[in-house]
Amino acid sequence: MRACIARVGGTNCDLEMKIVLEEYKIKAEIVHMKRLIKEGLRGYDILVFPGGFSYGDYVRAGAIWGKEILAKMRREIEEFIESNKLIIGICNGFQVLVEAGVLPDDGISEVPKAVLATNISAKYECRWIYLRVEDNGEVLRVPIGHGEGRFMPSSNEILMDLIKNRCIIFRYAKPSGELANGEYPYNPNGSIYDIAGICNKKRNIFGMMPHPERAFFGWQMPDNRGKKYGDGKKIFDMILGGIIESHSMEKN
Amino acid sequence: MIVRIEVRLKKGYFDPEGEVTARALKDLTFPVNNVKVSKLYTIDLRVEKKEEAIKIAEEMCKKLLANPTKDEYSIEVLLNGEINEKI
Amino acid sequence: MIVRIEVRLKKGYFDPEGEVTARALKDLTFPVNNVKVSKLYTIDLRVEKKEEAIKIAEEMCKKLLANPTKDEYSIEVLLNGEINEKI
Amino acid sequence: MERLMRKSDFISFFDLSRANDEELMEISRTLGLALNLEEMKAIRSHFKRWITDVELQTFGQTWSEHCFHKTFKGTIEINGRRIDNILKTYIAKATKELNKSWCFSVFEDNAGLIEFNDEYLIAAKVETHNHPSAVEPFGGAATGIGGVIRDILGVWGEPIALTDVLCFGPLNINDVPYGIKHPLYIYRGVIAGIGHYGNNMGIPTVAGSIIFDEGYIGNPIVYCGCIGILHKSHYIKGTRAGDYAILIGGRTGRDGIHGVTFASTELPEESDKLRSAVQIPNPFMEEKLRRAIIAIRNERLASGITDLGGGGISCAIGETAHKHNLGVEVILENVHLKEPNMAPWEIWISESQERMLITVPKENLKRTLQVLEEEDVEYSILGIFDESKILRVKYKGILVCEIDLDFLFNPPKVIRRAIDVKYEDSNYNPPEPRDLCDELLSLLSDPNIKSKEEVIRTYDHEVRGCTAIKPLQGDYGGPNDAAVIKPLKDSWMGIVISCGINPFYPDPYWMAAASIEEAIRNNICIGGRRIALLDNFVWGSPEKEDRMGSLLKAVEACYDFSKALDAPFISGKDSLYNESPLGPIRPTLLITGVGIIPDVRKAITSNLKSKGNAIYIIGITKNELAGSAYFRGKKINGGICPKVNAELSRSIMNRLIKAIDEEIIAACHDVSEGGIGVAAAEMLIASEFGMIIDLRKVPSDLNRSDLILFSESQSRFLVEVKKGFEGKFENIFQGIPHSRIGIVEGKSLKIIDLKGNILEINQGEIRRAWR
Ligand SMILES: Nc1ncnc2c1ncn2[C@@H]1O[C@H](COP(=O)(O)OP(=O)(O)O)[C@@H](O)[C@H]1O
Ligand SMILES: [Mg+2]
Repeated sequence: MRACIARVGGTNCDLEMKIVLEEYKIKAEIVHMKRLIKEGLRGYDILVFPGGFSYGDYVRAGAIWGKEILAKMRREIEEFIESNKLIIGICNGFQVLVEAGVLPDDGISEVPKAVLATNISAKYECRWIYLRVEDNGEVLRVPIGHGEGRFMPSSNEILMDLIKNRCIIFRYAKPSGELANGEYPYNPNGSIYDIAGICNKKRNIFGMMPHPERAFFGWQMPDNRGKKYGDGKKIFDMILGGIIESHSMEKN
Repeated sequence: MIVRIEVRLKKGYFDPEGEVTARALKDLTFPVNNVKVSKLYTIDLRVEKKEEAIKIAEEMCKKLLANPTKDEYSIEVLLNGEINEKI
Repeated sequence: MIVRIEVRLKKGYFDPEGEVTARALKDLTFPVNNVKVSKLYTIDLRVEKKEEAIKIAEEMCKKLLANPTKDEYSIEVLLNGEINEKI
Repeated sequence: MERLMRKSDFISFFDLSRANDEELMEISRTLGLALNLEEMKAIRSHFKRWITDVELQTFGQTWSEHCFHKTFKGTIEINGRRIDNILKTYIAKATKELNKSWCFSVFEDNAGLIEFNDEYLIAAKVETHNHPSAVEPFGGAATGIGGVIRDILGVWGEPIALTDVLCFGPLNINDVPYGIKHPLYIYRGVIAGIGHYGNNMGIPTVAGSIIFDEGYIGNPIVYCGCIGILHKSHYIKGTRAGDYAILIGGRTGRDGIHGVTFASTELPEESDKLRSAVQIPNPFMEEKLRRAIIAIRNERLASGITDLGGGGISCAIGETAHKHNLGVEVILENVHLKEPNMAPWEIWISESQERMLITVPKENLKRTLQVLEEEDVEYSILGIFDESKILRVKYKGILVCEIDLDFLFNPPKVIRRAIDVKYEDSNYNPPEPRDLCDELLSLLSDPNIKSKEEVIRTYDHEVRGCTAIKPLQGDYGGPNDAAVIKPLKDSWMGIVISCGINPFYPDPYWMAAASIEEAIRNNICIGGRRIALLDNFVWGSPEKEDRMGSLLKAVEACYDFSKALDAPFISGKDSLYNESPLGPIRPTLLITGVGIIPDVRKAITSNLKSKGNAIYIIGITKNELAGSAYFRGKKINGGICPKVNAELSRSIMNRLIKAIDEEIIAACHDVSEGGIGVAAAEMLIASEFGMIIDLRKVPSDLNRSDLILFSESQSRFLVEVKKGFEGKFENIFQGIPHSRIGIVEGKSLKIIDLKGNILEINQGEIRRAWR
């Protein structure tokens, strides 16, 4: 299985992403957008938009890259999604997916249906937070690091759709597992409905503000550093689980 | 032709940067009620006509400069006399 | 009373944000020569007189909003009619 | 001056041979050269012809304090004695005598290089960016980070961690004199600037410290550090005749012209007039530059590299040629510019940010340019190196500079005068306070001790996913003593990064000793060993005898304690002339410690781990409170300055590492500002437990509880020992002052004073006071 970790100027979480994917025996390549535009997505099963400050995060976080994708790779991406391949956006990558209209939606929407707005604190925040996995209620510790992470859907209907279709996968919580309910710093940015990560209906596009790739190994965690893996692994197991399974089935 | 595009938060949206600025100004004892912060793009366009400039400016807002979820924008075309002053 | 303060880089300073934005717009095929990005503060002041508002606005620029070493600013006081439109 | 000057289209010529002393100085001033009379005379007698502005500017830059370290390399006169080159005589000498096989390249390049393991090297550098930050805090601090990152790139290092140590005036002062910016404005700007650059670059900011004092109102300090990693085979320094000099990165503009001479003089009253010294940070550009350099490095395309810092192209290319015993011919109009119509001398010395110089053999040129294009990095081919040992610069076909490099790099030595500076200990003590708990709580909320969480959280300290020990521990953000980075995927080994800074200790010699010890102590607490040091001096004008005197004392301490504590210096920097209308800066020495740890999973944190574990203090507590947080809080100037007993210190630290390796230590925290009281309280912050300690058991000849609790004697540690290993621990520390003073229990800090009373502060109160 092959993954493409896309980058442009200002991307910077590509290496740690590669290390994580390689733990799953996925062949991960870091590819500059210039080359991607020229050579396309053929041959890849997974497309990752990693964290960073693409194009300096000027205009709005993720906006320039998001719009570039729309303008130059729209068909490619649509096909990628339609053929049930996997797209992951983490932090800046999530911002890119939202600005490109890829999330929240099932195809690509002309106008973005949400935004990741400036944190309520108006500051960049780096901290370990508690995430509640909506599928199973598990509480995980992962770090965040962003200045624009306040998820806001553009209408109530969009929020309702996300809820109804079970597209909200991670929410900010307290250590007990109780939802943060907007309370700072448990909800570090003021996201509506404590939203930390979402996916599409088909569950092959994932976007989240927290960085599971920085909590993948036990030694990266703030405590319990002796264990082999950290909480971030559970997030990747969940996201990659589907595709890894279907892939090995195809092969058999 | 020079256009000036202001991109600001829609009414009713919370503006953290404005809030922080307001607090800092109040701390300095200025009689401030509230502050909104917006971005102003001053763009030199290679077009001749005002109408065309406005059309292009709108397109730029839609395609990049504003996210309609939270932003609204206004466009102003500078007349020749103002150019020197503003650019 | 509402004042609007634009804070921008002085002439001669290179504006990385403007440069990147210009390039992104060009990439999207807009006929752009160059872009400058500035900040616009719309501030509701608790004062009655226009002159006073301007004086306070200048003070705010000097004390917080602008760094005279690299920034310049311009101040505008909104008349009543414009308030609805701009705020 | 006019009579000595001739102008052509873009260049001015000067006839120095006819200039008298006054005119020489007038030229130096008018062109902003900051050269003194002796230096101007040396230039006059060297040149038998008219000299160009480009040439004069080259001297102004290369001979500046910032680029050449005139003071450190000059001669110092004290009490009739002469000391030559204090850098060599003290700092580098300790390193030489320690003769560590793991010191790979020290005091040579842009950064110090030490071995990480058999294959990899650690690169480390710390810089200051004080003057620019005083004028434009955001841009000044951001470009400080940008600059030190380029120092690491400049030895082919991949930057993996940043540090920042900041000193400001008190944030709550009312008014500042005209021309000086309010500390709060500077504080906000500097912090935003550091976060902006580091976060954008995707390099974690993992260690640092913030100090507030009136002595920094006129002169804030911004120290920026960067750590990098590279494979030994990446380290290529072999520029040869025929190689191309290529300028890569951002365009050259008028920004930052004369930054170097600016940093080598005092801040004038109206700093706002110095707009040319302001630089606009562009981390987006530097990120691309970093990618390109790492790609060029990995393909081993270049023969050399250096950063463009002070002095711009003029210094970078001159130094490169000189270092390799070469000459070079530069075609100046090739430089890619931000703005048209720049004069040749402006292009030549501009300090525009985000630029580097690489040298490339002909056969690799094509591929190198291809890499640059792939990464969207602009470049210009400046020229070609040759065997001439002459620096030649042409502009539009005209020769505008021709200087013999040997002359350029042998400026006249400066002589500085110094007087003895020493603090006389006095045995004054304040009246005994009524309530020790109140005293402790007020110390915990002292701005210098209080948590810096509000700042630290705005820096990304997790990016790259390599941060094993974080600057903040747990949900309540307890303090750790050092940060640990795990740089390689396939090795458990880590790099331990710590700081030591004690500007309040009144004696310059002991102040420096304490800073060195603190940097090492902090490193050891986590489990760091084989520690290398970096020094950063920030002092007032070296032309004044008292400032020079205290500088000399501090440098002496560097030699003495580097040797005695077995920790070599590998790099450093001095920033002198920190004077403002308010007077000189408080002399401040930052020591950065870079250690290694065999297994990052075994690194020790400072929070208490489990109930029933014993608490030990190691070291002796003496009446040493001059400059302590306790005395400063009471506005007391006297007292006895904390001193370092190097032999004891070294033996304590060696044993502590042994105990850590035996895995019998649960938590460890060094005792520094605020003494045992603050250290103990800090161990509770990130813990679910409390502890009880008995002051009667602390090894000390003091007979007052407050002095024992708040003394700042050096070489002390508070250690939580795992249950059942007390005997083993005491064995390791046999013959060394240590004592079991308490136990982990409850959820509060209980202190038994000398009279046997139990004082209690609960955890919540401690957290509230500290956070
Ligand atoms: N005061 C000092 N103490 C220790 N090392 C120093 C000092 N000043 C300069 N050095 C070292 O000398 C070398 C060259 O210094 P310098 O030319 O200033 O480098 P750069 O200009 O890249 O900062 C570096 O390794 C630097 O660390
Ligand atoms: Mg350098």
